[in-house]
Amino acid sequence: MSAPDSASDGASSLVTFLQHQSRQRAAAVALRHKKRGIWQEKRWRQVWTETRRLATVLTQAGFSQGDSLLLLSHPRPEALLLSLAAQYLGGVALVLDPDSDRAELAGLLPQLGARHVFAESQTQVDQVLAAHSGGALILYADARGLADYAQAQLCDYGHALAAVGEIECEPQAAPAEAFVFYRLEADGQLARQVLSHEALLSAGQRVVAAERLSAHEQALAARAFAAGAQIRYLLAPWLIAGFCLNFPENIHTRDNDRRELGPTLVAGTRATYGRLAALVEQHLPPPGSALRGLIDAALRPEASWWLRALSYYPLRRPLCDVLGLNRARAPLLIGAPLDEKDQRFFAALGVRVRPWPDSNTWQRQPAHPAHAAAGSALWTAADTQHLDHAR
Amino acid sequence: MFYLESGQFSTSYRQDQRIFRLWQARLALVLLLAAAYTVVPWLGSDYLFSAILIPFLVLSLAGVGLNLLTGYAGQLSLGSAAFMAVGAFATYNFLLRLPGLPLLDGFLLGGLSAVPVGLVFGLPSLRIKGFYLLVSTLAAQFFIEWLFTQVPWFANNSSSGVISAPALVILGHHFNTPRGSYLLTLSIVLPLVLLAKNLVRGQLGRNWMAVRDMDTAAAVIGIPITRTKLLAFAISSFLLGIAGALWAFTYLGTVEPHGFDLNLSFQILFIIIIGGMGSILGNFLGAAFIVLLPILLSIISSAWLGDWIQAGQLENLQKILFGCLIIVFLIKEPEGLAKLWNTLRARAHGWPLSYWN
Amino acid sequence: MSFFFEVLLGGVLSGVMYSLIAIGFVLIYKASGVFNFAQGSMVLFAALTFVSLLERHVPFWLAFVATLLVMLLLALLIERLVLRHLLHRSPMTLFMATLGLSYVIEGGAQALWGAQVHGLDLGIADEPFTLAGLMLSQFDLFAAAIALSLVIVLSLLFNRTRVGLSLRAVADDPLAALAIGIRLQRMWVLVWAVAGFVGLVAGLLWGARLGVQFSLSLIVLKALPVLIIGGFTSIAGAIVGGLIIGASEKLAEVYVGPILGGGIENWFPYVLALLFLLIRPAGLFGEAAIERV
Amino acid sequence: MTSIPRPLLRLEHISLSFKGVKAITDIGFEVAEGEICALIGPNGAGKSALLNVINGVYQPQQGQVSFDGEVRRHMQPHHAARRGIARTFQNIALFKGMSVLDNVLTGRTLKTHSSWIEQALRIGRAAAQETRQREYAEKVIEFLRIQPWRNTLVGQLPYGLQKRVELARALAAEPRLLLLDEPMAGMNQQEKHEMSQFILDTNREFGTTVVLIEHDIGVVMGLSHHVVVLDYGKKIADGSPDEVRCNPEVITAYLGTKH
Repeated sequence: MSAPDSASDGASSLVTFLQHQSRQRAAAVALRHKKRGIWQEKRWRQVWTETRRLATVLTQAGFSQGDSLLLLSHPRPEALLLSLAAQYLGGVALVLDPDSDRAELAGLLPQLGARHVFAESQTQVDQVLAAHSGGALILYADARGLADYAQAQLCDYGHALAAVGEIECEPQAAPAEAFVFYRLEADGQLARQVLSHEALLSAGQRVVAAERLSAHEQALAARAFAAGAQIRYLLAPWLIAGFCLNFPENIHTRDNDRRELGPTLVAGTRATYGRLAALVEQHLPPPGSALRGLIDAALRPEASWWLRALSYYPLRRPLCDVLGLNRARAPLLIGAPLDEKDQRFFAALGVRVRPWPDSNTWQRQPAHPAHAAAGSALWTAADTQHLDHAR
Repeated sequence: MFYLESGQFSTSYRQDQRIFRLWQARLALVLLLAAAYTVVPWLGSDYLFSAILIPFLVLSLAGVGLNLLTGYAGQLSLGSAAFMAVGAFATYNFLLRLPGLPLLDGFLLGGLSAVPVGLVFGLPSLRIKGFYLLVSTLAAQFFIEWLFTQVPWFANNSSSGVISAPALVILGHHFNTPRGSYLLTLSIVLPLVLLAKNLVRGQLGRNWMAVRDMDTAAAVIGIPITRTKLLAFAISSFLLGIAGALWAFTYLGTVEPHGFDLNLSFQILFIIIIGGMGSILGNFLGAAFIVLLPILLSIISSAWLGDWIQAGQLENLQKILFGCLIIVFLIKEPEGLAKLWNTLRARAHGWPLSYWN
Repeated sequence: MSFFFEVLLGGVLSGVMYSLIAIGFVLIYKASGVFNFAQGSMVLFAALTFVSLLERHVPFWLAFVATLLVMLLLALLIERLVLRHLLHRSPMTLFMATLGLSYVIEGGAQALWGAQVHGLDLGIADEPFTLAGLMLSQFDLFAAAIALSLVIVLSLLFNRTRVGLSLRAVADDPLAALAIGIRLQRMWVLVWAVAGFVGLVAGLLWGARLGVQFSLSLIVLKALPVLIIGGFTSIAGAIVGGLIIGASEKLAEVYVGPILGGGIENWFPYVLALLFLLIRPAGLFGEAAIERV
Repeated sequence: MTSIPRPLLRLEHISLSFKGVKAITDIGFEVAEGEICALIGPNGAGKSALLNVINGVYQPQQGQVSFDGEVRRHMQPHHAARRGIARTFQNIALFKGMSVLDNVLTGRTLKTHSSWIEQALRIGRAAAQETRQREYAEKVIEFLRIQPWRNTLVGQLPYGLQKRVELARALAAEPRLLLLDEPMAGMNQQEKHEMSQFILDTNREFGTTVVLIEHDIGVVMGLSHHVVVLDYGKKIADGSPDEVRCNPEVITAYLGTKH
């Protein structure tokens, strides 16, 4: 499909791609979120307008070019759209892993001193408040338990969105970096990983090209935002190829949700795939049973061609179906390779896991967004090399 | 197992509330219906129609009727046959005494006139529970049977209260042939079953189950116990009434009040025990079972045992077999064949993994 | 007027016969909480066995004892094959199980002994005689006497013997009974056997009346209203209930029947029982349970 | 709860006895709109009986209950439900044969306005209603974090979860007054903490007034604005947690019942 031509020209940012898609396929489904038992859909047009309204919300809270919005949330559309809104205004999205331990967050938050924050739910809101950050605005998605919080800057995502109209101004010229990840090193020093628009888009385009991703993909974003790689391999391609990004209901229902959805594009780490393999392991019929014997025989990589053929319909295909992987055209493996066992398991299933590099170049340095450019440049260089290796 | 489920998800509650969520299931249903309306009537023999399919369909409907009352609302009843009788005799009289009344309206009126009877004998259920309720339903059973034998008017003064089927004519089409009655029965039973299904998956159905599982809690939630129970009796006897009319006119042709005796009531109870309480599908499975078992039995005996055992003994054998089956089902599979079917589906859903949510 | 009393008395006496069936129910219900629909078929089975033995020239008492043994065996089988597997199940399930049981027993009885009607002569002439100006049936009196002695025997069994005491314990609270080391299974076998014995007696009397035939198993349906009126748990209730049903049934037959066109004795007891229920849901002697939440 | 809101529930001189056995004698107290009120007291102090009086499962021999200004001697449970009183039971009273979702949906019965005929034919209001009820049920399911078990039969759930589902069923009715009979009985500390969090959130989020019975004094004191202490069917103390904590009678009653 024709995207605004390659990321080489500095002007193009994630937002420009979003704008492009919202024109290209306004009525196509851009986002799905399994919420309250059903997959709630957003079309590209809606995504675009919602982003522009969020931009209004942020501006009203004094967010302006070069500012940064802090995201402390599990993967959910709100977080995604907010980061896009921030970039729309020429800002940066700072991302923290909500599952990193309280102490680390407590150490991180004050240092970042972000004035605009998206905190998923009460837990995160408390952490943010405790760190006296989010002075200007704290948006939250899950209002549960926040009813009698007095703080003026607290604001419900839904309400905020409903209250405002779309922003007038066009997308602002974006600074080099789109996302910055922060974590504390063991010695308590701050480390950051920068994803620049340019790097993201070029990486994204590589993925799209290499995996032949089309607008018809169904991508499952189980852990997007937890890692930079996820953004690189899901978010960027999503905007470039214009397919549909799906968010599971929550961490406990993800396996069920994946099965319902049957994604064609998944991006996981060694751990993700390992977990699946283990899950299958423990749900297989007990060792020694006839069926188990059959399955093991069929899944052995050195199984004869006729056994594979015979076992395809009764065993391997249904197993893939249960895992929700039978449509997975592009199961991406990011970073470290799978260990032997899992490798063989997925190979036998016919799920051809595609390795992609995760160049998490964390640099230890004080948190001054000003210094980001250097970081991102450095990172890009590193990454392109990795990618070249990969090809 | 052989069908893929992934990729089939609902994006709205409407979608999520469909009876058949998988397209494979919907396809199967369509094929089944198509077969029932084309291939079967085309190839089927009169024996198939009048000895197997028609009783199967009618008993399934009766089973649904009783299941709403006993399986869903938890009100044990041994009076099913009585309500069927009311339906049959009412239909007969409506068609007899209102010349020109369309056949289907006759069936409908028959079902409707079973409703008040059901309500009357359901009233005690508001004060009494469990076994005590048996008395009420048995009272219905005996009283109705007596009434129709005793008052010749109901049978148009025919000898010993025998009534025979009116001409089964709808818009000039005759359905008196076995094939015709089969099609007629099918077309009456299916929509009614659909209605029943809609009820049990709606609020009323949930209220019924709530009353069944724990009526104090149900009352505390605000479920109107009285109304809920009586509705169960009313709707149940409506379906039973129509089933009775079909039993009399599309299956038997001629019937006397004693055709609706306690044994028929028991038979229908067995259908829901074997098929599965609290399940719509179960009634079909149970009915098929009840209809086919005797036939198989007689075939087997005539094939292998020859004339070694005579008819009487065969009947006894049948009785013993049925009794044993009931006991075995209650012990091994209290939720009946429907449960087996569901476990099968669950297994297929997670195949080849075991217990996958 | 004396006619009225004759009818009444006749009814009362025939009510005794109902009580006999009902007692069998009560025993089993008390001890195992099972509503035994198969009682009727047990009566049939007992009677058929006994008669068939007689017809094979087995002396009366021998046949009687033999039949008792058969009933004991039956009880044993029922406990082994059915009840044992239905522990802790809902009363409804147990009831339906006995429904199945009744089918098995009826089928079995007729498969064994055939379906034809057997005459049975207990050597009591059924000729009426007058007492205080009332026409009475000798047979009825005999039946009443039997029933009375039976009740006495049972009450002795229940109140004097250790077995009886443990039976009552089981009835009151099976778990507690288990706890104090009462062997539930054995108790059940016993009580079902006793019920079988009662069934045999009833079967003989009824058989002598109507001939031993399939319809015997239907008197279970007569016993049901008796139980409703008397309450499921009281032998005294069963007796009184029986008498009430018997009397009112006869009276209704004689005085109401002609108006309605006869044959009302099939449903009249039920309507009566229903009226009782609506006034006193737990029966005359049954104790009402308060619902705890 | 700084300002003094008008009482939502007032009990006056309630006395209840079963077959002459006194369960409750002359108890009276008020529950303010929007507060969490705890009934505590040793076993057999008549706590559960009192809840049953409040929502009409038991009829008191003397005294009267006034809810939201409406005074009454006798009330049927479903009427209480209609007025906005929901409750959970000491030993879980869920509908074992139904899924979690269906159990929660039964709680919506009073909010369903489609006739059974409409439901049978899927015409008129039926479909729309069904969807609306489902939406609300899902809201509650999300609120209590039981999505993963949406379609599981409640019979198969562990005890703690069943308690949560029962709470969900009660919440589905959008009650004004929520009666909780030992919501945390038999739970470990972790589960207790979760549950009291849920109760607090309910109270805050929907402003639901809560009357609960609980034995764990620690939990009670942390959770409730108002504590009423019963002993042998009589009220021996009534006030804020702190007042109650240092009430001599209470101390004796509790120490008395121990050892």
